[in-house]
Amino acid sequence: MSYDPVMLLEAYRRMRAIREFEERMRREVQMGTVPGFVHLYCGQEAVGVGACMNLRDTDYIGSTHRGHGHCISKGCDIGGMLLEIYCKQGGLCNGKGGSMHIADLRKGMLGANAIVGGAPPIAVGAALTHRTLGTDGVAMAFIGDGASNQGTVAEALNFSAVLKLPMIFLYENNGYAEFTGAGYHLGGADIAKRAASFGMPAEKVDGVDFFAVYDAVGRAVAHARAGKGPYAVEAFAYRWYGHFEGDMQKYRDPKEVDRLRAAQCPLARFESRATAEFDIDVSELREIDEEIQELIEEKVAAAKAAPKPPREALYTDVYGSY
Amino acid sequence: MSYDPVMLLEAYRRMRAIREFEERMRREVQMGTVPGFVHLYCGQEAVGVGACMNLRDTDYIGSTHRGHGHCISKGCDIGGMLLEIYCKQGGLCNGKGGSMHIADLRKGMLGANAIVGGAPPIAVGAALTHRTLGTDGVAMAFIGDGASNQGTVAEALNFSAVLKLPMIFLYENNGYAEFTGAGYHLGGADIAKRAASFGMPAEKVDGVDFFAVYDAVGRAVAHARAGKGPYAVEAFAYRWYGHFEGDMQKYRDPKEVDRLRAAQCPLARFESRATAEFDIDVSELREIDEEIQELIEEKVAAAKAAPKPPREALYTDVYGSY
Amino acid sequence: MAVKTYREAITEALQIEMRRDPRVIILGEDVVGGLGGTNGEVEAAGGTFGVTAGFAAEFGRRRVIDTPITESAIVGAANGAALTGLRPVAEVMFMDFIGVCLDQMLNQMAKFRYMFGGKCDVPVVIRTLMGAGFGAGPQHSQSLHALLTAIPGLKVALPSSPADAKGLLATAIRDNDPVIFCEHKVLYGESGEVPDGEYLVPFGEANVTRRGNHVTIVAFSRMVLLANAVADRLAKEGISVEVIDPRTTSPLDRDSILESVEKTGRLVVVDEGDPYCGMASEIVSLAATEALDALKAAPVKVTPPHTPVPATPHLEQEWLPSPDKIEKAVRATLDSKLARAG
Amino acid sequence: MAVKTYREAITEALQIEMRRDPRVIILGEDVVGGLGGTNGEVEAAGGTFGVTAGFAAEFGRRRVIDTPITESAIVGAANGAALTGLRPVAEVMFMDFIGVCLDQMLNQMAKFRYMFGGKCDVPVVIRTLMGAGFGAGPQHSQSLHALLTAIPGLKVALPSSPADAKGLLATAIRDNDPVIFCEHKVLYGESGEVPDGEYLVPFGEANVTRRGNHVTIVAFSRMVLLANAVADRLAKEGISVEVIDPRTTSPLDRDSILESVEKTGRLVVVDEGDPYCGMASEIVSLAATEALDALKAAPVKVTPPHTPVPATPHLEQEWLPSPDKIEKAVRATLDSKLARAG
Ligand SMILES: Cc1ncc(C[n+]2csc(CCOP(=O)(O)OP(=O)(O)O)c2C)c(N)n1
Ligand SMILES: Cc1ncc(C[n+]2csc(CCOP(=O)(O)OP(=O)(O)O)c2C)c(N)n1
Ligand SMILES: [Mg+2]
Ligand SMILES: [Mg+2]
Repeated sequence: MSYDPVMLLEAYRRMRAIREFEERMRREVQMGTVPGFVHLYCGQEAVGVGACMNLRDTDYIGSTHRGHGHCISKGCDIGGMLLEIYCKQGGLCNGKGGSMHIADLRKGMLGANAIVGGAPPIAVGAALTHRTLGTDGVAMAFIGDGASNQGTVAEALNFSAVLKLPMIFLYENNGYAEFTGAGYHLGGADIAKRAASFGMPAEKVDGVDFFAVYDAVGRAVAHARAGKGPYAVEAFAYRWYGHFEGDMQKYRDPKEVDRLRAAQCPLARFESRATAEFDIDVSELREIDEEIQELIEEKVAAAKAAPKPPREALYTDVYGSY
Repeated sequence: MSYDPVMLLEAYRRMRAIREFEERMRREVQMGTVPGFVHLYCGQEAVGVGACMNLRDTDYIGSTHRGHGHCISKGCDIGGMLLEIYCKQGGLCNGKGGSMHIADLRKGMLGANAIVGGAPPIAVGAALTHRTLGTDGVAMAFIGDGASNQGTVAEALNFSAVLKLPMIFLYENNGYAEFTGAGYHLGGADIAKRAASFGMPAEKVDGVDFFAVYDAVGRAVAHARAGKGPYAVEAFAYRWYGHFEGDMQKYRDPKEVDRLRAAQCPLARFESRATAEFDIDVSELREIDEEIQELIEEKVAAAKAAPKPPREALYTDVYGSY
Repeated sequence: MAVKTYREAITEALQIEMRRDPRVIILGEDVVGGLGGTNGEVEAAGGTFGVTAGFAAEFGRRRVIDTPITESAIVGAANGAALTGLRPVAEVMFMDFIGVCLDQMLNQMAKFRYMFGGKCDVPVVIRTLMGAGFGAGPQHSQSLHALLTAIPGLKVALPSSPADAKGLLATAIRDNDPVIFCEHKVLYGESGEVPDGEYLVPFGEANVTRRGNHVTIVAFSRMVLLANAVADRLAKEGISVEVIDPRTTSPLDRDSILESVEKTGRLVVVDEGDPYCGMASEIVSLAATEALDALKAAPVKVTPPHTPVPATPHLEQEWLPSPDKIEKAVRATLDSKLARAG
Repeated sequence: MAVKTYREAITEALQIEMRRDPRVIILGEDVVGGLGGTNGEVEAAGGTFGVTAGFAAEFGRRRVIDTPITESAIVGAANGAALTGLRPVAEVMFMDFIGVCLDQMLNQMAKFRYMFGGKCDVPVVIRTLMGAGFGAGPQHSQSLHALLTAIPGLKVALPSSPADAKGLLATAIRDNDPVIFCEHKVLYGESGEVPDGEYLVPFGEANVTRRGNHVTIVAFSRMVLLANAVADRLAKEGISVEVIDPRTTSPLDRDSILESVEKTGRLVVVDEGDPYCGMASEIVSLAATEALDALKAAPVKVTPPHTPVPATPHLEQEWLPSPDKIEKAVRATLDSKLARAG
């Protein structure tokens, strides 16, 4: 397999952006500057980016409460995201959605969703649009291990299988649903097998390995674009931090995060393989690192300084007309 | 395998009762004597009876809109059922539930249910009661092929697998969900496989064959009673009549019902095997036939003649206290 | 104009709008029917009540979509399709079934526009059947429109006549907000004059079905017919009843209601929903907060009791509002001697 | 009596009832926590907000049951368990999530007794968190109690103090009807005197938290605290405000409300639910239909606007009823010169 180096650098850029973004959010939450609850994506960067590097702006994704990584993976504007997380004017949702509801339809991002299992049926609808209009576009739903149990997910699987929709079910098995391990809450312990039972190809992949995710989702997207119906991929990658920032994580061996950081870093994995096998120079990556660091610094400062939505915003956008 | 002849005669009695009951209801609906909508069970007698002959009064079943057969299989009083279908005083639900809501908790019948997918989570709760109280009781949910797609069913499967509940999922694949064939609406075309993907044994069985159903559900019940968790059985048996009585059945080859009556009669199948292999005398069966015919005749007449619930019944039983 | 049934009027609106705009699609259980059956690929149903008969043949299976029995997926898919450029009309066969798909209404379609900062349209219509009267029992007979009216972001329409059924449905389909379109099952066979061709009835504009001066009746959906009958009956006695059919509960034509109450000073509200937190209480509350001065008598709510709908046919009739109960309520407002009345 | 937080009071009620009756079980997401984790079989949560901390150790995992994230199965299992002899207390973490499990409330638990002809009890309690104020956004901040109040067969409790939280929850658990127990997330840290030992607060009995003669405020859940503050503030001016906390919306203590309105003639209703078809409209309607004669001024509703809850913290505060808005409403009823007033 060979990879376009431009694509690889862009993939790294996005993974680094997620990492930097989330680490910064973590510190900001700890300092109390961020409103609401924030669910971090560190450790799962290769899943979102590996998946979305296969997509176009006209393809759609449905996301979860842990949506920052999906947004960045799909190319959403980082400044607009930060304005949104800080609930400021000009944010991607003009400040009324916050972290758990970031959406950007122009980028094909159908919204983070604070209802577990809320997004998969919606993504199915986006796939239906593509089929109805006769395009070769696809839609993808990100689904946590915990969310995979929700009835809405089973309905979405069956619906898209019956209608042969260009739909990809991207399971993110990060080991936990809130404070409960996937070893407890998953009857049968095999998410991919469940998807397969609805009549679609389903594979499992190491979610820490960008290349593995990229390849698997590439197969899924090709299948869907070709009109062959839905496809499922289950990616394994532990989350590094708490369910939300502030979670005490009593359910976790305290050394687990250290081990993950050391042995399961998607960026380090990417770097070693990209530099060894695909002619990417380390200096290029370091340049990206710097660029991203500056970007986040600048955009966080801008978000903090930005004006709040005006009082009238409370009443607007409930209806298009009323 | 050998079978207790007393059990076999009782099984036949119940299958014959269902057949006679439903054929009579069919004629009564055509004559316009029955209120509401009625969904007939003819053709599926061996499923309900084959399953329930494995159960005790202290075991529970959750049923569907097509519930008459399940009630009779579980031993509900036929007079009480008819009073209920005619919405009369003294009916199993005192006339306020009607055909789609017949329940009889003393017999472990948790209710017909007019919401497709409504009963499986409730049956799971009954299994939970058994587990909590430490009995060896079980619970069973009847689930149509159409209902098997509902998200609530997936949730019930997973819930009982995770908690290792004494739960049996009894799928009744009767070929149709309303006016749509199972060949269309079932992604993956394999219900049992779906159940298996949640981590439980699942088998398929010819639902026209009482002995096959009885044996398979026997294994399921033994498994559940032994504390080994849930079990699924998918039984195939076409329904002979419309979705509800009055359905024009345009989706069906008009000769299909004739073929089914001739080749797929659960009672005929039972009779030939029971008399050939298990020492049951045809005359015993004919005696039961007569007895049942008289019983239904008598109970239908009684139901028609019974008094309606009084006006005050409208306001009672909304709350235990208010 | 031609005389058509309520059912035919709905079909006509769907047909015209689908011909007009290729983005309009229909999805639901058995909206075609017969797929996967043993009679070949025939249309076996065209909707459980035949409303979309012939649609698959005319518009094709990409626009007339049979779904499995999974209402959350149906409504969710409609939501996703609406966000991405289509104008789906999804069917939730009976309104009672909102229980299995409420999230897609409450937390998704209703909130997209607001929580996405106004950056999307959500042109989705949910057609659903409300109402008691067919002995269908407690899980197939409810009128839950108030529950949906209380969800900001949703619009709710309740046509009471064939003409309104056509005109409101067309408006719903062209509207860029989510609309819950509540068809009353007992009205399906009712006939009335229906304008030909494209026909739109605006949302938020009440229809005054009877003009009168003594008492105002506000009635919803099928209850409008009962109110009209009472108005006609009382007219013979010289009692002049004004009947207002708001047609949409969200948006609600508050002005027309208040104007009428200002004029008559007497208010009866007839609704098939629960007496608590329903449209009857809402309209009474509206009058009390905005037109208290005008009230010459205590307003009266005519609703079913706070009980499920019994399957028992004679109890179901007892459960429902009736012309007699409405007449009694009207007379009560006329007989009342309000202590403070002018 | 000891001072306890609202959260502690809830824990205490659960503990006492579980000790008292082995049929009481608890089920929900992370009510234990830590199962399947990498830290051994430790209790990691005891509920997302720590309410059931220590319960698994005391009562065992057969009575304190961690479930997958499947609310329909949770509520459905509670329903089935209740029909078969247990007394389950199920948790639906946030009230907003009733969208994914409403059927088991609307069509199952609420209707069992009625549609089974009175031949069962349905002793199930659903604990759930309502309310805005934490910047949790449109899908985690709603107050949907009115929607549940309108469902016949359900009871709905909304404790506004630690003592009521304890007493109402114990009553809910011993009740043989399904109860939706709405805990306000912003009240969790509030403290108050709580009676020791077994303590029951009956359903359908309002608590008059302030006695007064000039104006009646009916307030629900956290709004009671705001109303009390306003009453105290106005008392200094000689304006005497009566504050009524119905504590349960179903059953509703109509008599206490009407008595107070008969006395004061002025009514303000404060509720955190939607203005349409909510408790505010219901109470105003109650007064207008049953006590119109007594009204000296138009009743005033103080509710959020008909919009979703914005995530934006300052807009969320603006969205919520506030003491200032309540005070303004009270003054409006006092300033009003009702044309017809005596
Ligand atoms: C319907 C619903 N139930 C429960 C919750 C509370 N909740 C939020 S995130 C979460 C865990 C989700 O786990 P998983 O799907 O594995 O996603 P992860 O957090 O691991 O990314 C829960 C229970 C919710 N938001 N919505
Ligand atoms: C939630 C819900 N959706 C739709 C319906 C309407 N409906 C009643 S029965 C039925 C078909 C059920 O098919 P299946 O589960 O195969 O059962 P069968 O009728 O074949 O016994 C449908 C769609 C319903 N009652 N409830
Ligand atoms: Mg997870
Ligand atoms: Mg079927």
